[in-house]
Amino acid sequence: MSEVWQNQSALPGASATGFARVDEIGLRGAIVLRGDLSSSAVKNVATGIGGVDMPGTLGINLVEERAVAWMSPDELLLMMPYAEVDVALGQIHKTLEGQHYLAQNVSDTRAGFLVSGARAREVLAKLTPADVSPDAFPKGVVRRSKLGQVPAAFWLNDEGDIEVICFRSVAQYVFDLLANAAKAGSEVGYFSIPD
Amino acid sequence: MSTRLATGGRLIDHAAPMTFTFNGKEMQGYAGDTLASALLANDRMLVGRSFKYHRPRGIMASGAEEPNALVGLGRDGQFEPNQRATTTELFDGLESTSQNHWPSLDHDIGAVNQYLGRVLPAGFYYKMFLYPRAFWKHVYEPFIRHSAGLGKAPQDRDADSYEHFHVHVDVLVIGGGIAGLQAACAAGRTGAKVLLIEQTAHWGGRAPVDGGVVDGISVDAFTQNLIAELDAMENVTMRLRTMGAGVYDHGYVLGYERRTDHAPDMGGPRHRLWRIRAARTITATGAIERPLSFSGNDIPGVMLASAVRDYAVNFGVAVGDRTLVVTNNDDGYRTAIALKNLGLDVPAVIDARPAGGGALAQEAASLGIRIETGKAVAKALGGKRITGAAVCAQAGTGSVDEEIECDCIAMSGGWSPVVHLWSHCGGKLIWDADHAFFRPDPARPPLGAEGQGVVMAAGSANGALDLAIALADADYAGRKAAEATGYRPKRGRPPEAEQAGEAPILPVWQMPEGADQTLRAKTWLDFQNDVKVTDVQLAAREGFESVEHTKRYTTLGMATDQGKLSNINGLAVLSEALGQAIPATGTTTFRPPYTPISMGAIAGEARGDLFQPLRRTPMHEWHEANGAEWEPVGQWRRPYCYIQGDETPADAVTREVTAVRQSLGLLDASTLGKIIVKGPDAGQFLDMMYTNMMSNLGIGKCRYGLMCNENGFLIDDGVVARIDADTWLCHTTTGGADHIHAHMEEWLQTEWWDWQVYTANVTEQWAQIAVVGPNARNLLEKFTDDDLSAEAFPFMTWKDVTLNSVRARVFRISFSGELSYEVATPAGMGRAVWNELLAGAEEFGATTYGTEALHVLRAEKGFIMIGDETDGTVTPQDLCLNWAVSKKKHDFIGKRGQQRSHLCDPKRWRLVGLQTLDGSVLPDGAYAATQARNANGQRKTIGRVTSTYYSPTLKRGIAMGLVENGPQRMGEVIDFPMLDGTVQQVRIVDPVQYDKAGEKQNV
Amino acid sequence: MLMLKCPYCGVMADETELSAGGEAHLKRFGPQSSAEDFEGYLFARENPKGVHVERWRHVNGCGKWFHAARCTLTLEVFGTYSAQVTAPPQDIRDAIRAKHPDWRWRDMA
Amino acid sequence: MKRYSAFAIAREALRFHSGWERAWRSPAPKKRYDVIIVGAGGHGLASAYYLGKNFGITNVAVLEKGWLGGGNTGRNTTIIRSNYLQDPSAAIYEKARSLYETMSQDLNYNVMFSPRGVIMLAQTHHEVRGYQRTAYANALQGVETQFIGPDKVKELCPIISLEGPRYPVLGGLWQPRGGTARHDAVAWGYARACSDMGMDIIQQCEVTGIRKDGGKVTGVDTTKGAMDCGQLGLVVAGHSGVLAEMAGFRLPVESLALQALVSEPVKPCMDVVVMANTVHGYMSQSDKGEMVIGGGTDGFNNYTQRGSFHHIEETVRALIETFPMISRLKMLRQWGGIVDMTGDRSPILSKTPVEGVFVNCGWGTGGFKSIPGSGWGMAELMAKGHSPLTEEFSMYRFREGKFIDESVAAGVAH
Repeated sequence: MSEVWQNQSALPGASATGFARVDEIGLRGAIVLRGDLSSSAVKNVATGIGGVDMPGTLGINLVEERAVAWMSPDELLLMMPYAEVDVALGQIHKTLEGQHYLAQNVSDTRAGFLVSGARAREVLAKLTPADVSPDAFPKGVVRRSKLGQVPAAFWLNDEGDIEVICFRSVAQYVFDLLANAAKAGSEVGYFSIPD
Repeated sequence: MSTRLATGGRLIDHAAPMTFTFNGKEMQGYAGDTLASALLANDRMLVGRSFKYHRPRGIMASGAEEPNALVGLGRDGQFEPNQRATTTELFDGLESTSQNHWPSLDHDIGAVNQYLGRVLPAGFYYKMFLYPRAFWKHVYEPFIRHSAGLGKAPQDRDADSYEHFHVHVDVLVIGGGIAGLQAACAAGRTGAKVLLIEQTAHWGGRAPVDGGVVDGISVDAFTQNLIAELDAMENVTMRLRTMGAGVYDHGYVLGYERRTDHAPDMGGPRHRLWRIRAARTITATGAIERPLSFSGNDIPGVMLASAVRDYAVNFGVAVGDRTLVVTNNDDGYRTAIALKNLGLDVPAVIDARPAGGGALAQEAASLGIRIETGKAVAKALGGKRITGAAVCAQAGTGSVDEEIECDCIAMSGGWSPVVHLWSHCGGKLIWDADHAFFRPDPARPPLGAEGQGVVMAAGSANGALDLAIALADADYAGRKAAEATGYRPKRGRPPEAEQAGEAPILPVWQMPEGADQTLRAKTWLDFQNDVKVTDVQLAAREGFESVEHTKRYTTLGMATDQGKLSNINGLAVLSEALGQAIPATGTTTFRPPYTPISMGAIAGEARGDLFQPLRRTPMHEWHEANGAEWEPVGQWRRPYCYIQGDETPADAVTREVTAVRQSLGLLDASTLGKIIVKGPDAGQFLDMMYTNMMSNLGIGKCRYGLMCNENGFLIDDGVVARIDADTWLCHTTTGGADHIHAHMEEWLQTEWWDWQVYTANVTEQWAQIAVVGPNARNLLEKFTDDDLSAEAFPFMTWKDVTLNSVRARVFRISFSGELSYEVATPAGMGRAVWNELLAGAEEFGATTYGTEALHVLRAEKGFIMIGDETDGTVTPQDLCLNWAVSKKKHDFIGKRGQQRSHLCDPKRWRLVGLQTLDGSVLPDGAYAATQARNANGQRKTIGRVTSTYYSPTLKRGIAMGLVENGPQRMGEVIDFPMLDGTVQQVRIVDPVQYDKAGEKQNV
Repeated sequence: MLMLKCPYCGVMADETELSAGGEAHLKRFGPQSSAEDFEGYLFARENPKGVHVERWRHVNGCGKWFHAARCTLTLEVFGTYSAQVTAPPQDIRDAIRAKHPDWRWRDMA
Repeated sequence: MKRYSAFAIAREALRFHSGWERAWRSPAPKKRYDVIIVGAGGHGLASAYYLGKNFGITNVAVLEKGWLGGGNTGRNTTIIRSNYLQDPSAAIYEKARSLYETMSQDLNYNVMFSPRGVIMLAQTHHEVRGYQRTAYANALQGVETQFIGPDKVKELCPIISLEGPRYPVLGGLWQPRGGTARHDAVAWGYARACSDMGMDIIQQCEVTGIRKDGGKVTGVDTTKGAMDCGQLGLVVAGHSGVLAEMAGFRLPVESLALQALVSEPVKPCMDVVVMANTVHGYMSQSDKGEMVIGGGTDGFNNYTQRGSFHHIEETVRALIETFPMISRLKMLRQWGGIVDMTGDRSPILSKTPVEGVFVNCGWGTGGFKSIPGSGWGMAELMAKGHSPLTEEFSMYRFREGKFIDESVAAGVAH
């Protein structure tokens, strides 16, 4: 038999630089967890795996490669290193056994991009109807909306450092959108740059 | 003649000359010029031809309301027709050409139309060209079309790019004149998030031209202060060259930013469409001067008085050496005074008001300007440019007192507030008789989501023509708007301006009052569309009494300026003709955009590769690199077949089908939908979703299922696998993935919300590869030690298999009738697994195959395909799939629908196989028909083809179709009329035409 | 261009983030129902030139279905609320009746 | 009625057109009419016209709450075609198209019917099969269409981009005698002819109530007083639901916004009508030179006659992809109409639960092209109680599940 087969993210190493940078973030573990978000068991297993506090409505809490994001009243997205997903899933099944819940590995379902630069917000504002101004879209908020013609979600890792996720099949489209919107010479100069 | 003054021109830079061309002729202008001011500086009075009569046309205005000066700009991929010279900023190397004439602007054959004017009245099209019938298409219409249109149509693909930008603000201020600036300041001072947009390249609007004193300083200095203050506010954004294009529901406003029109080499997007959500919008869009209606008011050299003033003050251009001013209000005097102060000759001011004007009139008189009150222009003299004016009494019928020589007539018919944006979204107007204009009715504003008024008008756009009142009005609007969005305005007085003591306007809709037919027939209302006073009067006489009727019948206000100059004058003439007051007549509907915006800007970035998302499977690049002939399926692209060497697609399909039947083929099935359904009530839920039973499906087993809508018609099908006690995996069609998932969620959220079920669409988590053919097992066994034998892994089951250390979920199902496995691995692994399986498959002479081979394979087996055998009107029973429709279940989605009389009609068309007697391939879409005809004379049809292919396996055409109670007519031969008049004889046969026993898939 | 507040995630959603789902609070009629009831369920629709109670899905967002009361003539929105109720809650009815005192909806009191 | 002709124009020119008479009278309402038609749009006026012309019924009033032809008749994209798939649709739309051929002469009013030809582009294999199916159906229905290849498409419409790149043009369904007409003129021409037959067209007259006696209609209340009638025809498109409620029954109809737009006029560059259903847009060039553009309907019930901008955006995007040269043209004006959509997107021409009340509605996006056929069938239905043209369009078909679904062919029907 041949050697170990290689796993790939949607657009390995894809990167573009304009007035902002766009980089594909590579493989990352992700689990969709649906259940009663008010139940302590769900909270515990989610925060345990995420290594962060339970986020509120529209919230996301991150630390390094881990995060817990609120996706809907009965859905969380847990993020972690790619290799840790199976263990995490096992943990969930063990903890929530007998409860009504759904947990699926969705690590390969999505593609992720980092939009970085002082004017990163402008790149998004060209493509989404969501309000991405500093007061409406601060750190700690995850916004699910549209980017161009496809659904996407985005949040701030830090000011000037926005993470965007979309479905894997449209990774190229979304990358092209972001790269095009970030082209040098198309700055809008709308959002005041924090100093 | 029209010339550039040695000095002056507040907007131009005498130190920065620029070269441009008009109709190929090189001309000079300055930075800061508009194309219009530069043309005038070069004494170019005749700039175009009118739409209908091809009359000579000159520049009439200095802004967005210009009806005449439309030019073609640029060339090739950057050519743009119908651009207004008055809103085109000059740049070095600008190329412009005039429009709508042949052979040349100065000598235009079409100009004969103006002598036919009499036989081309309003609506003449409707009364002429009636006979003979054939002539309309072949003679009349081609002639009319040829003379129609203004600019040339672009030929090439647009060389520029465009984009959108979404913003959410508290207060949007549209218009950067003094009112807009003041309103934005008042709002900005409260801390509200403010966006201020101005369509021109300059702040301040008319005020600096018209002059005045505010808070003790010149209005010019005052506006500079406002701009400086706004600039310093963090919470305020200011954008020039950005027009408020349209106001839509729920506070949605479009801003049209012309980024590079004035600097084509600047790079970046040409236009940017701002998509603004504003809690409150202030329209400080100013006012537009009205022309006066006198004979010959369309001759080049007749211009709005304010425009004459603008060209002199802003651009240092004297439109004429001798400018006659004709007015019915005080504002006209401002032009006379401005020109006089620049040392230009003003032979007289013709003031229609018997009592004449106020303070400004006195100032003019003191400058030694001759003033004639109670007078009118009976007739403007000249052809391609003004040579003089015949003056008469306004009260009379036009008997001429004297002729005054002049080369420019500056006319002022009063002002109309720009109410377009206020009106786009339902804002209502009131007629202000004192000022003779419509202005926004503050009591009936456009309403927002909470039923509150969300738009306010400010300044002259609100009818406040006087500087002092306009400033107070704007200040109030700014504060109110901010307050409404939750900010607290500080107290403080609005700026104070000296009020000019103006005498009231005298509405003059016809000059002179009693003008006779010959004069009225040469009095223009709509300069671009050639609508005259007599046309409107004729429309009224013929019963086109609604303003909308008159507009459509005469084309008044339907030109590219959308009647900015003509509407009110036309309205007044119509009202007079109908003997009713102007408000009783009402206005036509104002529709977006305020001035035309580029289609490119509307589409934004969505062009070329970004036109629509293209969904790609993990193996997409491989297909592309290996001869895939693509077939769009929704937003996916799937390989239709793979072309090798000089194969035709048909050859390729034949090769692919044969390989699968004889040995082995691989198909990228990743696009198939995969939905996880989990929970204590999941089985019960799936029993409602599918027509057949799913709750009793054994763990580890697979079952083919059908889904219907409530109408009972088939919408999707696929294999369902039981994963564990409370988890099912539902496969859908490629197109179905998203909407079937949505369909499930809809029922769960809105009907059975008490059922304990969760779903997840995991379609994109998995790459799925169909390994199909007699050697399928042999191939997989090369990669695993797991037991894949028929006993350990029977047909219609699934199991987790380790393929070279990769955990794969393998379904033993078949859509081809062959031994077949569908191998699902995490999407990220898909490409690697695909490559390795292909490498391993070489020894079996395997091939990859596409959707067409897939279709042929399933058709040979009589398997139905959603979208081919179904079209939204077909039931499972029609397809003889009753075995998959549970009789036991008391309910499922579609069950009740299928009980309706028409759906259980025994005469329904049902699925059969079709075989042409000569073995040829039946054409797609063909119908079977009898000789009978229905009451409407249509041939009676009794069936149709749903799928038809050449079968490489059977070496003949095979087809499936729906035939009137077909299953009872096996062996019967029916007629399929062909389009060439021949008839195909076709035998009704069993849909399954290959391996009826189904042995091959069971080995 | 409508903007509706999703009652589940609180987002003021742009029309392009939503999908419309037609009349709200329809009662489903199944296999045992009469021809009239079934036809009514599938096809008879309130189509008022006035306040309309309707379904929306926050499709490009939290994915939840919700209800809205909206005037089809002014596009005024009287509120959005849970999809898991069979009639508009009292506060929504009050908001509507404040503006349209004699508003009625099918046989709903 | 003074007949219109080039000679009449020349004659009138000599006296400054002082001799033209009113195109239609504006009479005061009578106490009673044999037939009252509510709605003086194209469909209402055509229904009245054929009642008079084909059945001699001229004691007719056509009531209009606004101004005649002011609804969808004056707001559509003026496309005329009959290349429908289902027999009942093909029958009524082809009847309409054939009547358009002679309408100008029939009405002595130039409605500028221009049979320039209509192409429906096929941009996926599925669409190709769909339109081939339509071509076969049309052949048996007596509708002249043919499926043409990309080269012929390009020859007929040089400004089109065949390559796509997203959706290459694989062919198209070509109806050579489809085309356009001047929409206002259709309403004006019918109105003039109806008025000439002695019918009363009463504008600014809104129906406020419908009078019944034992399940039979007896008259209407209006803002211009009450009028008795023997029969009542409701032909009010988007407002059908409102009128039906007055009559006491409910229609399977929802009112949605449908938008359209025109570009600034340019010299002729497109001689045919092109519809691209895969990308949802269609375009033709008016005799004035404007590119006339339309797309799909908005998604929610709406009586504002305004639409949402993103639908305009989607339509323009689609057409730039199909006709790259329009990118540098400018949108002059956008507007919206209220279309009435039924459960199967096909119209209703039908008797109703109220005796004497007939309804003609649900034309959705297909209203203009069907006007004469709709009027012809409606008149026959009202005069004789049945009409082969309208038979299948009964409002009771939904109960039986007997739909007339055109969406099955391909994409949206416009």
